[in-house]
Amino acid sequence: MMKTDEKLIINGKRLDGRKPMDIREIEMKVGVIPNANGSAYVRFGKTTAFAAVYGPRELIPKHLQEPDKAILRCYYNMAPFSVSDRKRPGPDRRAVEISKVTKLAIEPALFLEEFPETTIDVYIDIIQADGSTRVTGINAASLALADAGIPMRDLIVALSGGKIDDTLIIDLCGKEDNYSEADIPIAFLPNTKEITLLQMDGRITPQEVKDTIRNILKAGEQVYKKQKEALKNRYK
Amino acid sequence: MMKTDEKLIINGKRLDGRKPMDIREIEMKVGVIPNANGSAYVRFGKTTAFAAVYGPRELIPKHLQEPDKAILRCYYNMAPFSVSDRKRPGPDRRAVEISKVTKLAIEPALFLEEFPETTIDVYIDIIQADGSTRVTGINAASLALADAGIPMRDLIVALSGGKIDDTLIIDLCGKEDNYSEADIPIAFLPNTKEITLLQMDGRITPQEVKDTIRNILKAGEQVYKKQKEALKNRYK
Amino acid sequence: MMKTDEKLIINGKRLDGRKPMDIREIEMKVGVIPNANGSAYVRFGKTTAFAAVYGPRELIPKHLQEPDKAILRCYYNMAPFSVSDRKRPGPDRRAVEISKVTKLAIEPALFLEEFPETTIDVYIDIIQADGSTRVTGINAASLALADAGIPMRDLIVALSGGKIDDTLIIDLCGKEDNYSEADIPIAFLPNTKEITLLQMDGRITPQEVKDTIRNILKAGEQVYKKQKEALKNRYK
Amino acid sequence: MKEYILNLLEKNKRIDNRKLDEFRKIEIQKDFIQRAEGSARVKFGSTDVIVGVKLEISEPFPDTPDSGILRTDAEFTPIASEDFFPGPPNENAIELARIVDRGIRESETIDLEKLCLEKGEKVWGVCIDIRIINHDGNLIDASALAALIALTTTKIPKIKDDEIIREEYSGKLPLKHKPITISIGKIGGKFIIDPCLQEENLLDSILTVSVREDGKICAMQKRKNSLKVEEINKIIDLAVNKSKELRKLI
Amino acid sequence: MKEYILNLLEKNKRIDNRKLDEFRKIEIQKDFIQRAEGSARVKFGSTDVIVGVKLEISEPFPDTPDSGILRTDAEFTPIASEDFFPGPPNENAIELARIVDRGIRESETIDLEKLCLEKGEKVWGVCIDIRIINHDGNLIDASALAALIALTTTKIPKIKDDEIIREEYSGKLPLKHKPITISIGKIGGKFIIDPCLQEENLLDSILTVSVREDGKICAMQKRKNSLKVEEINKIIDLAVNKSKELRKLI
Amino acid sequence: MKEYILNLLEKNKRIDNRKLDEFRKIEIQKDFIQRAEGSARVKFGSTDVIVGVKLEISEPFPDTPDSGILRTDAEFTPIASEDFFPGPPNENAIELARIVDRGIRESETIDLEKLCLEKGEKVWGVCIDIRIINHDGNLIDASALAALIALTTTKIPKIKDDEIIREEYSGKLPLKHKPITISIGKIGGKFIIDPCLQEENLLDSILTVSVREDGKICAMQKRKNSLKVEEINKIIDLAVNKSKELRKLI
Repeated sequence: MMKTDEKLIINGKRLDGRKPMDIREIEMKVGVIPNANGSAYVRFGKTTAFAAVYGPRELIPKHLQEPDKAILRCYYNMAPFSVSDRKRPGPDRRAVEISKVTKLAIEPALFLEEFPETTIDVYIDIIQADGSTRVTGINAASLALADAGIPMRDLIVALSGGKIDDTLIIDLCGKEDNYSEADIPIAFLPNTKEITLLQMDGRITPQEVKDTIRNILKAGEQVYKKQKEALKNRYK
Repeated sequence: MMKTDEKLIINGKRLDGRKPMDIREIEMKVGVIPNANGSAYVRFGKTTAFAAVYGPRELIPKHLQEPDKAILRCYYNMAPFSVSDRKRPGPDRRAVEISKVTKLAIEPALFLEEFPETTIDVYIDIIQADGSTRVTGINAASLALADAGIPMRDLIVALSGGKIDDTLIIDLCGKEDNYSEADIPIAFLPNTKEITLLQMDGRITPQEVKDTIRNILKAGEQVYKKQKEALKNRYK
Repeated sequence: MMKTDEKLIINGKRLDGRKPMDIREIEMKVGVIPNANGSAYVRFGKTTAFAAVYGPRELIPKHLQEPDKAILRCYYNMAPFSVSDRKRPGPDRRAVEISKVTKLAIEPALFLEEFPETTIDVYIDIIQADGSTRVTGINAASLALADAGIPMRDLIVALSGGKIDDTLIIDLCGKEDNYSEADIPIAFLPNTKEITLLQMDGRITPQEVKDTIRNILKAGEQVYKKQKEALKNRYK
Repeated sequence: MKEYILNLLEKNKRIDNRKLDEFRKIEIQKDFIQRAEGSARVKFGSTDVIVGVKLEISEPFPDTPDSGILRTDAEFTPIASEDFFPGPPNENAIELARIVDRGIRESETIDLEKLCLEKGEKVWGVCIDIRIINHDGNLIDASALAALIALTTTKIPKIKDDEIIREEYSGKLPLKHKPITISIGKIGGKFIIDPCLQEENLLDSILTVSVREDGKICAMQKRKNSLKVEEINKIIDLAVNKSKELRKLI
Repeated sequence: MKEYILNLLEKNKRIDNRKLDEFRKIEIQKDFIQRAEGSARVKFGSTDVIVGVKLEISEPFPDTPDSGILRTDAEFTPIASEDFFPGPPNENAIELARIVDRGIRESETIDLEKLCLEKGEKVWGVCIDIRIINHDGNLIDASALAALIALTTTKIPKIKDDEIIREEYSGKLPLKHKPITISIGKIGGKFIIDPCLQEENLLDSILTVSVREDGKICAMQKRKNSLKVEEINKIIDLAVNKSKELRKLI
Repeated sequence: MKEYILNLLEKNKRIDNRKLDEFRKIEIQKDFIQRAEGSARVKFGSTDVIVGVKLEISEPFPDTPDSGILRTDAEFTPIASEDFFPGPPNENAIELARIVDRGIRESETIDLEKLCLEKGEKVWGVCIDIRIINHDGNLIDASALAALIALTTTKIPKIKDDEIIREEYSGKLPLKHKPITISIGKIGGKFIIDPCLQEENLLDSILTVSVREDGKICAMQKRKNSLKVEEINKIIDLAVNKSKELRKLI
């Protein structure tokens, strides 16, 4: 993380006018990709993700199949034009890691043992990035899985927290992410409060980490509500 | 395509002395690669191609096989030394596209349904490039397929046309290609006049496109004749 | 090979004080990688190699299996920090060739027909390079194979020879390798004196080549003795 | 289904009630991606394509030292179809990118000569990235239209101390021409435009034609089986004609 | 075996007679690779990791023109496990490299601002290469410790005429902080540190925490299934506590 | 067939009626590729190889700032054998390229020191590309001969304003030596040269030797199984001897 002399919080307001515990404008739509078994579009401020689910479907080649459960495969991908300087197409090391933690974030919500020998493929496509892309992608994946009619213990709610200008905040935008003292993306199952994604980088005290986790679990309820609304709107 | 102040046609003659509807010197030899089931060497001026056919042969892995017909696979490749500035070995995006249109150019001439579960592999190797390489490669592939004894509806005849200095021409050499107002490679089956390859780039009127197609169908008869002679010479 | 004005032999002594027919300090340890079926650590001066053997084990996919013998696969790899200027991870063309000649150097010592349908995988990892890495790797592989309990006709002994400052030497260090008039890595089976690795580059007379091979066969006895000691120490 | 579609066509009808030469409902959304210098999302029915244009400081090609550079890439993202998978672009994605690229390049859409920053050293590189969101046929026409519209929305970023200042702009990307790309399919004795995926799979042949506003043809690509000369001539005329209709949408 | 391990843990015992919060025997060997500017070999029981640090003259990133560059790679060499195979790094190797990198980067271990050679043009690039020699669990903690120790041994080479003089040094790599990385596994209702491979495979969950000498957390990564808030809080406290023990070894 | 070949050899005969130490018919065609700065096509019987040499402006290696650069690549194009497939060079193609490269490099065939254009900045890069057209055994000897002959035909292009003017030349590539590469196979108790593919597959062992015109050995590679010292000594003498025969063809 880089340093800046610029103040990121002025008079209690963040660069985009939010208060520390405010989430950006959220837009969520379900069923946006007709070809997919389930799909969603999720936007937090400018950060925009599509997710599509294909499956459960037969896994080929067969030697990759698991006899007693479905394989969950997750792919996180960014459009070349989603960032300031064009990104070369294809996954880099960061995308490989995010794909892995995304799979771990989603897996506890599913009953994979119900679909032996199949694969459930979750594709996340970030078409615009302004911070917090991995949690935006997980929210989209959560909706796409529900849209696909895949049985779930609960929706997966994801939100980032962090610290800027000595203040704990949630839902970091890109500039806040670049200059933050900490960035903590979290995903959880709201009913049981099980945390399925937890990463952190920065330099903050253990207490601040704990507080941030608590903040996110609380503010995540708003995201949960939006997810449920989006699913309801699908069938209006 | 680039621009040049140089005149490409002077007194009705092209840079190499040809008239607009002249084809360069053609050399065609069949059976030049003993290992192949069929092979050919074709040269139009300096543009030189080898083609080899292997197959029909068993396709491995089996899950790629088609139960009711042969798979046709075409690979167009250029030698690193075939062009002015050394080309890195291996197919680039241009070669991938040419391989695809070459397959489409050849396929209508074959009876693939006669060879289920097999593959017919057509390899084209451009060892010297001076314009019109894809049509030269298709002519070589046509002869190699015939040499391999693979049943064909007809030979495939290929020739390029275009426009330079306000004049419609055929069989573009490299310099003409670089500075042309249009480049139109075409392949067809002479008996039925079915056009199996048609690409174009440039800036000309619809009528000029139509005229060029007609010019090529006409001039292609000379190429057809050369192909038949080459096949006849094989058994002299 | 480069040229240098520096003398590489002064008063009959090489840069590191050795006489022409001296081998550097040798360290050999067996069983150093608990997970492997067999393993070894071999050091000649600063040149340091690990080798591990996994197998005989089932070869997947099955269509690569040989019905009447084991497949031997060898991989030579260098750590990025093993050389002066960091090497990019992964095999380059040199490593591919060394992997191939290493396999050929080892194969005559094995009874592959005893383990049909399996693979024996020999992995060599150079963690520090100061000349003669391929022979160091082969010595490590020899010990790892013996440690794995794989039946062998004989151990494989490997040593390099060459010529610097008009003098035939053995066991080239990195600097000698860079400025040598010849570099000749050799591997052989000591009992039968069968030579299983022989490469050479440089500019020397046929007689010098022959003399170097003879020198290596002789000096190799010391390496053979060290190998046998290392194996004995394994069970102390 | 195959028989059903073919029988309808016999009666000049299509499964979605369109006429043979009728486009599906076309939806256009401009400036969809604020991060990009230009962007557009185009839907032809449920075919859904996003194009983003990024500008980069690039080295010119040695033979055109004072011209900007154009580069076109396409990703068939696996979100868009059960038949698309992760991995580098396959031959279909490469072909699509190259056809769209040729339409733009050969028509001289972009005034590349105005994109020189320092002769022989630095020019603007215009990177067009095509992203398929949902595949229901006729990807090429939708992508070409989205690319052209994205170019019309493209702004040139400011430069300070040899670095691009993103999201501050010095002007619009200079355009000279506007090519429209139309693919016309042949099926039985009929010619149809804007085939949906089910139709596309049944086509006997298909020819893609790019037409400039002055009526010149700037790119063509036959993409399946074979065509007769008179069929090609008919398709060219039809494409020139229908291009006018699509051009109104820009 | 699974039942056996779980039953032992029920009684706060482990298969190798350790306590739940006890490390395996840790062996540290410094300057293992003379060719590298810094190196260390670290064993946690039979987990065996070598880290080498190489310094290269590099171009700085445009947004930090006077800062050195850090790069961390990991190779799961096939010598280390029957489950490792030749080929480019898989997701596990990439994750390990990135976690170790974050611990070092976010804690500001290296004083990158002292590694500028020529502003905007040349800086030192610090390349950390992690090499797994034998895999018996807890690769991340062993690798992070080996990387940190290797950095403490790292010397900066001399430069002459813009070329690096290898194996001649001008000083030590300037370090500002020393992060310790601890992974704590949850298994049944127990928390264990430094799991061996057999234990690792049975864990319900595991959380990796990097702690700086001032007690600040600089990186975390949950690596399996899910954890409750109170479990995370307990793990963080435990990790901060155990990091002091490991820190004594540097 | 195997028995037949072995029985013949027992009587010092070969399937194509050659003597044990007799080459197949060798055909050489120079300047086969006008686009290349040098080229040659060489046939040994039906083994058919084309080599093209291209010159490029390159950056020198830091440790030899005033020397040109040599690079050798080989493609086993799938036209040449039913066992060759599209894809990056496999270990056999890499080995062939490296053996040919070593023969040329170690013998100091090219006077690389005369290929400096601007010390430390620009030198000529000599790119040798070997292309197998038909594979009937002994690819290495045919390729090495074709590479050497191609080098003898190589001209240096003119340079204007730092750009190469292709197909205009300033002189010939300066050569200092001419190495000949001979591979000698052992089969039963016999030694044969220039094995065809059927023979090659039956060989007990084979040793490749590159010999300079002054009789010095500049490269060797044993390529199959094992050899005894006395066999190696015999092969070296035979190779030195036969190289004189091949050298007459240059």
